[in-house]
Amino acid sequence: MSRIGVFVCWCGENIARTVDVAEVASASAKIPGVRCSVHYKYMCSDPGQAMIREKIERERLDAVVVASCSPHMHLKTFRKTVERAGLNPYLVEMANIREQCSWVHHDRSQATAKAAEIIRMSVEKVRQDHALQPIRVPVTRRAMVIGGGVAGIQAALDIADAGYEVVMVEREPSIGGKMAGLSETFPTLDCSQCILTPRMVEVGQHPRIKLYSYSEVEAVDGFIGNFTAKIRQKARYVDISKCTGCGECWNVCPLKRNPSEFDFKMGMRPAIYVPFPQAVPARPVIDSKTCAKLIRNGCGLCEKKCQAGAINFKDTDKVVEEKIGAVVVATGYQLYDIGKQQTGKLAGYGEYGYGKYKDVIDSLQFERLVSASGPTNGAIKRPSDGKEPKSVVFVSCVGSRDNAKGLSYCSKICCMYTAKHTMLYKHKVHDGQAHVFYMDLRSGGKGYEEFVRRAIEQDGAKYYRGRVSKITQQNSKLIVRGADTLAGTPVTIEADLVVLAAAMRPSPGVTDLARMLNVGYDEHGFLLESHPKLRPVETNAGGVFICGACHSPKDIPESVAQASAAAAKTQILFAAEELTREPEIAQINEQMCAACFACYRTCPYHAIEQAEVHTPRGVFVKKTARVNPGLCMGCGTCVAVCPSKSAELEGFTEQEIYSMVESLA
Amino acid sequence: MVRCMAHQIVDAFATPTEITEPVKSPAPEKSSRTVLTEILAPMRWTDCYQCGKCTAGCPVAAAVDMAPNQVVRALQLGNFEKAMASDAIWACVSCQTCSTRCPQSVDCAGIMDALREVSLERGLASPAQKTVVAFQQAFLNNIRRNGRLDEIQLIAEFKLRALPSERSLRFLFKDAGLAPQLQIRQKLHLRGEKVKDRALVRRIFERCADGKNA
Amino acid sequence: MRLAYYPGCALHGSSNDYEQSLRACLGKLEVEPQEIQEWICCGATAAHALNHKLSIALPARNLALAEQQGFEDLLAPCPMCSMQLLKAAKLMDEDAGLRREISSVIEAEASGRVKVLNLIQVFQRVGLDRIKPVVKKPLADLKPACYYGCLLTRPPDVVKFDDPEQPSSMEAIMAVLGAKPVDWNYRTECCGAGMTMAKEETVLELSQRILADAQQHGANCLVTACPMCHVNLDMKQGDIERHSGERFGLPVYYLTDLVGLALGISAEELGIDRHFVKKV
Amino acid sequence: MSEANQFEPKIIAYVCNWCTYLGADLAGTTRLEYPANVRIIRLPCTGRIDFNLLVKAFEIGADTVLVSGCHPGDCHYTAGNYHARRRWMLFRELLDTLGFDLRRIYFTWISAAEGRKWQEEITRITEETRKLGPYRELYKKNGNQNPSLATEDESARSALECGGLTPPCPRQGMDLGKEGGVKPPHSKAPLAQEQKLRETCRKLLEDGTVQVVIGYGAGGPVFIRRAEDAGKLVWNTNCQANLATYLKRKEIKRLGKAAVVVKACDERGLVILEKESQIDRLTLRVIGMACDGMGQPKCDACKVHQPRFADEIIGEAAAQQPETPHATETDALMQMPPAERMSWWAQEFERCVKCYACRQVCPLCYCERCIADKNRPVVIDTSATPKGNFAWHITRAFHLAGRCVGCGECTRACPAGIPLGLLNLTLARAAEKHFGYQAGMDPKVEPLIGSYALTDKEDFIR
Repeated sequence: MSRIGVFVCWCGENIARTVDVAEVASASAKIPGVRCSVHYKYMCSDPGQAMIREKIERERLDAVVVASCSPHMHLKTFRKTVERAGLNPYLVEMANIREQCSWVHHDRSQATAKAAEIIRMSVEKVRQDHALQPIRVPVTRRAMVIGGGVAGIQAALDIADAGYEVVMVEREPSIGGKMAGLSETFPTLDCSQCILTPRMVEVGQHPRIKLYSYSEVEAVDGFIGNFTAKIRQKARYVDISKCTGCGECWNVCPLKRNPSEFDFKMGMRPAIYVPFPQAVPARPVIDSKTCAKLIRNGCGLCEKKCQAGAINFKDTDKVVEEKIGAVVVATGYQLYDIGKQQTGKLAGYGEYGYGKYKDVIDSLQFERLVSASGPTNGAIKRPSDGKEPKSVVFVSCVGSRDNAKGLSYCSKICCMYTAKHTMLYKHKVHDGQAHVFYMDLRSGGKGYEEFVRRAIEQDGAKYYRGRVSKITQQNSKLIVRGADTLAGTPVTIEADLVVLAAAMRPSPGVTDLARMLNVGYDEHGFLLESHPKLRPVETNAGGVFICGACHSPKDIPESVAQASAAAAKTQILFAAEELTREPEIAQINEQMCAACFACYRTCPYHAIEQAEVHTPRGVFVKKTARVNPGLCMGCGTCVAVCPSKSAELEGFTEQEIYSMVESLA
Repeated sequence: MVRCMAHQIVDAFATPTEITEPVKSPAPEKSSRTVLTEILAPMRWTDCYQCGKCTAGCPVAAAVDMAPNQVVRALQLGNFEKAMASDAIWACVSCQTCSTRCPQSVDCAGIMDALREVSLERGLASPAQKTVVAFQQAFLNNIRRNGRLDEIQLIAEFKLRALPSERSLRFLFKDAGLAPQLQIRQKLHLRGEKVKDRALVRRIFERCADGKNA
Repeated sequence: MRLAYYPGCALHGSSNDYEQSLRACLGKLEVEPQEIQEWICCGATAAHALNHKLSIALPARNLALAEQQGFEDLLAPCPMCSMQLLKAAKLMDEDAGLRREISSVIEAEASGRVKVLNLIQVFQRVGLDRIKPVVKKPLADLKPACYYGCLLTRPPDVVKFDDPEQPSSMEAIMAVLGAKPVDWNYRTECCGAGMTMAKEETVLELSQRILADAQQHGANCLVTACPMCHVNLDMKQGDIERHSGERFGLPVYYLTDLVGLALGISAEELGIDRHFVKKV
Repeated sequence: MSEANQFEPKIIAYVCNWCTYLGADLAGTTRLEYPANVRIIRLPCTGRIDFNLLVKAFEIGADTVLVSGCHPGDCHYTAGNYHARRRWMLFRELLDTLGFDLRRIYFTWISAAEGRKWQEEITRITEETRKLGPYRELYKKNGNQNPSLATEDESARSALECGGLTPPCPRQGMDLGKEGGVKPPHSKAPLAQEQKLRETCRKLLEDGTVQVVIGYGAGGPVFIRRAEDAGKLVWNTNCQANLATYLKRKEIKRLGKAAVVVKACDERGLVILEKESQIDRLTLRVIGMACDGMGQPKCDACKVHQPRFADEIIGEAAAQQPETPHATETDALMQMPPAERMSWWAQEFERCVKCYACRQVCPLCYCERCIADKNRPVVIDTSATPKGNFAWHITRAFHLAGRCVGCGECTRACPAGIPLGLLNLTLARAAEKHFGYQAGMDPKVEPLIGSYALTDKEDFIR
């Protein structure tokens, strides 16, 4: 660059007061290669910009330095300016002589000298600048939503309604997730299924949503805008294209007494079943572990009974491929398994006798117990003898906030649903008494605190501040030994039923999925957002978004809000035919690369791949690192670790930086 | 992590009266607070978030002046003397239930031990608890003398130590009724066992008493 | 099996019936517990209540003795003793400085080589599968409530034995003997332990709860592996009944009694006749 | 700018674009005044900073250098600052050993919200630099003339002498054979070892498993291509060279499938090379020779004697861990005051003629084009001046950080007898001290550079 223009801005008084702009301008004029050097009151003003454009054209400038404010302030502005004058926008440098000079120094001579040096640095840098073209990456405008719970459903519908295709993958035979099993929802007590099932049907019928139920994501490769996903459709033994969902098969199935997954073992289901009446798709699946035909080639009644001939005992897993441009992860949660030893220090709670005493159940089981569509049709009967419990103890923080054998975090929603449980119970068993053991009442949220107060004031739930130490059984009663730390005494309550508010944990297998997608996760397995405040649904893997309880314990409103946010982000990505990205990213000089792959290991965005160089005829020449422009964010860590500096970062090349340093000699 | 304790205890062993009338320790160079905080450090008492699971599980909590969580709370609030003067620490049966179930891994039972030790050293032991104190001390004394426990001696010494606080003849002969019963079952040994090298046992006690190692 | 034997004061005192039963029973299984010479008291509750350092030194001394006398395994039938021994071993393993200090206190070194076993672990060592065939008199009519007490499973990080909340090792042995252990709640509750003398009423209350729960769950006897528990539940049962006005009459056996009986040893040999509560 | 009678230091600040640069902007918008001595060089991220830039800064006469970025956890690119932090922990040890004045290098975290912190830091740094005075000692030779030299440093010097750190005679160590006479390495039954070695290689060549065996011959490395030549292989105390280095040579690669004879120490190098995808263990045959050391000074710091990953392991080494005089040498070196340490190195480097034998012989120096030969920009002054020499040896050593397996070939190969190994050793010790990392010991652990831990300490922040 031999025809550089320097434009020194007064910024009114802001710069001119402490920096002698005229002197600085004339000093800069003397730098070799500087064609013209002028100063003006407001460079960012229209006349200022016009002046720059005019100089570029008249002096045929090939690079520009604007000495004014911080690049974070006006770099974009001036890039546009020069672009309009036909100069490549990346041939502009800004010398920050305001924030980092005139505003922080009073001594005029020192400030002036410093300004001159800052400008010289910028001149030396701009001399080395390359003309860059913005990077364009094609986008497959098609999203994959993993998980068909309320979050997944919301995200899928939002994206589909915006006009883009969606592939939804659900592990269970039906979508709906945990919410489909809930009774009523806080703080409004509206029936969970009444609000969810219509949305589920929408998904099932949506022209732009392709639903893979009873399927799991097996592999994902590619990068933002260009993923390929392998999806395993587990053998269902029912051809859903033929099946009409008439129900003959599950009525005729003789093996009716299998614990129902959907009812959390509170109810029974046949070997061929739909998890629940409103399932989507409303098509049955055969449980290969219990079906007599599949185990020992017996029975087969359903096959005989099915007019549609949809039963296919020879069915096998199928793996299909889908091309997508973005991924929304909404894999939700599971409950801490109170009964038994789990991974790491999760030791389970032997003292609570969960799994030992039939009438000690967890919160989701209680949801099924009070749900109108549940195994008892909403009548509260305790599992052991079907009697109506007159005294129920609810224990919160089981597994939550427990560093010894549980999880350090607060599961956030237990306080609320426990309050809800006490209400629902009181509404059904008027002469019953609900007792709650809690540590703190965490009821932040619209109408939440009022809701909890209602449980206490109107529905008379008894709250004790303290944990429970031991649950034992005597005759048909459960003896709950807890503490009332406010009274400073132990409390013993004879209960007919105990409900444990178990901690929320990320769904099983989510960490494997995270590794597939290059998404980070914390020590508990919750997925990591790329910025806790500003990028809450993005992840560090471009084009992968997260929502719902896979990110952290959440209630329904939050999950839904987050799902819509993730959908919005997806739409932004899809809004353009191809996505344009700043060209200031890394490149590898493949001839020089020694393929040690230090960069590959270092890159926080997995933007560097291990590639091979071939001759035009396809003969293998060498291995090399290669930057995926779709993923590189331009941090330059690869450059720092590259011993031979075969990696370069446009906009901050070795040459540019060394020139700047040397200009200070 | 080893704790050593001040001389008073051993002196106490020597003459019963001294402990039954709490020892006023001559202005300690270290405040009981600093000593305690050192001793208590490994018990993680500062981590306690007052969930009360200790109290909930404690077999004796119902019957005492301060529930375990309140004892820990007192420490957290810097009210060490209150904790040390409580009956609770002496009612504790050391069943370890609290420590076993604590979600914050606070060693509640360990705290009780520490409080007992220091409260005695500081002469803060609750007068109501002299009987327990007396028994524990009689027990140690007995071992110190014989290396092993001599039950008859123990009972005798205990009764003598505790009598001033119990102030009843009934107490003195309460368990006497058992004697013939035990006799029939050859469970009563009028001469308890002794180890040969009793000098060593005494040396061990000395060293543990003042912390200085020979 | 060569095995160091640390009786502890109780088994040489009012609980000598436990030792009698233990020797008879283990003898039958070719386990020869050899008493450690010059063993001293472990300090029990008193020591750890009053003097932490002493509560390490006393057990450490015994570990050192066992080591000097060339044992690898050490049986401490009294849970209090075994817990104290294990605790001392653990603390010294974690802190070399402490080991040095204690060594100079007890004028011997416990390197931590000796493995401490409680009674149940010895039976597991022998192997239930090897006990099963030699059972001569199955205890078919026995419905014992297996009582572990506090210290057999607690503190878990010290004793590292069975499940501190829902233990089952004793039930397993009972099953082998043909007895029908009942499922009950107070397996690991405390009986009041060392408070027998000092705070009698505490003991009476705690023990009463245990007996009551056992009875409610249909037990016709209790079985324990702890001398203190035995004292509180057997010797004191009369007082407890007087104190609470309930009638229990539940015989309380040592674990070795029942194993012994099943192996065909007479009640007299086992010293069962020396218990307070007789079989009804 | 230092026309004022008071010394005006030149301070160069490498700052990240997202935190510290914005922090400096904030200082401006809130008009927080600070000395005008700092020159800010904006980089996207501290992760981008190649520490050669620090050396460069000093070369162009900076008196103090500041590196500042986002606080841990705040990095705009999630991990750049963690990577920088880990690299810096190693690099500073290297500079320290070379006698750079670490008081003149500041490393800190300043967020976009910490305008005031920026002001305070710059003020403080300027003040402290004023006190220190200009940094002109750089690379000055024969430090005894250095005024900063006190008498107690003499003791350090003498300590150094006993440490055997007097500038060693050229080509020292190369010809141990003559000194001690060729002896078989004192592992059990060396001759049997040699026999076994020959047979093994003969077989490999006969059945065509490999086309060439890289081994030791009587007169140095040999490349056996015919089975009948297997007899030319020898095994004795002259087998010092690390033959792994030949694997990187194009001409050797051309010979086809190779088998290489390695000692346990050389084998560590193979572990690294495999991690860095430089060798393919499926095609390469590795013949591991147990050895109890080839003699001084090469083997005195060696900890491994028994090969662990080789396809064939021949012989068995006695399991004894020799003392490490190197350590004492470095310690002696570190007793000197920095300025003198630097002079000592300057003296050493003075003999360097930039023959790059160190580079040539190192099994882990395999770049297609060495940074030293790159001319846009010139990162390393190619001249054999103190400046150029320091630049080169710093770069060479640091490129081996967390990789060097201490085979000591560099020292052995240096015709000027410069104890280059010391620099690598410093970094190796730093790696072990800070990260418990030993290069090439465990194939399972992540390479040191390119990974990071949230727990990496940052006590270097002042």
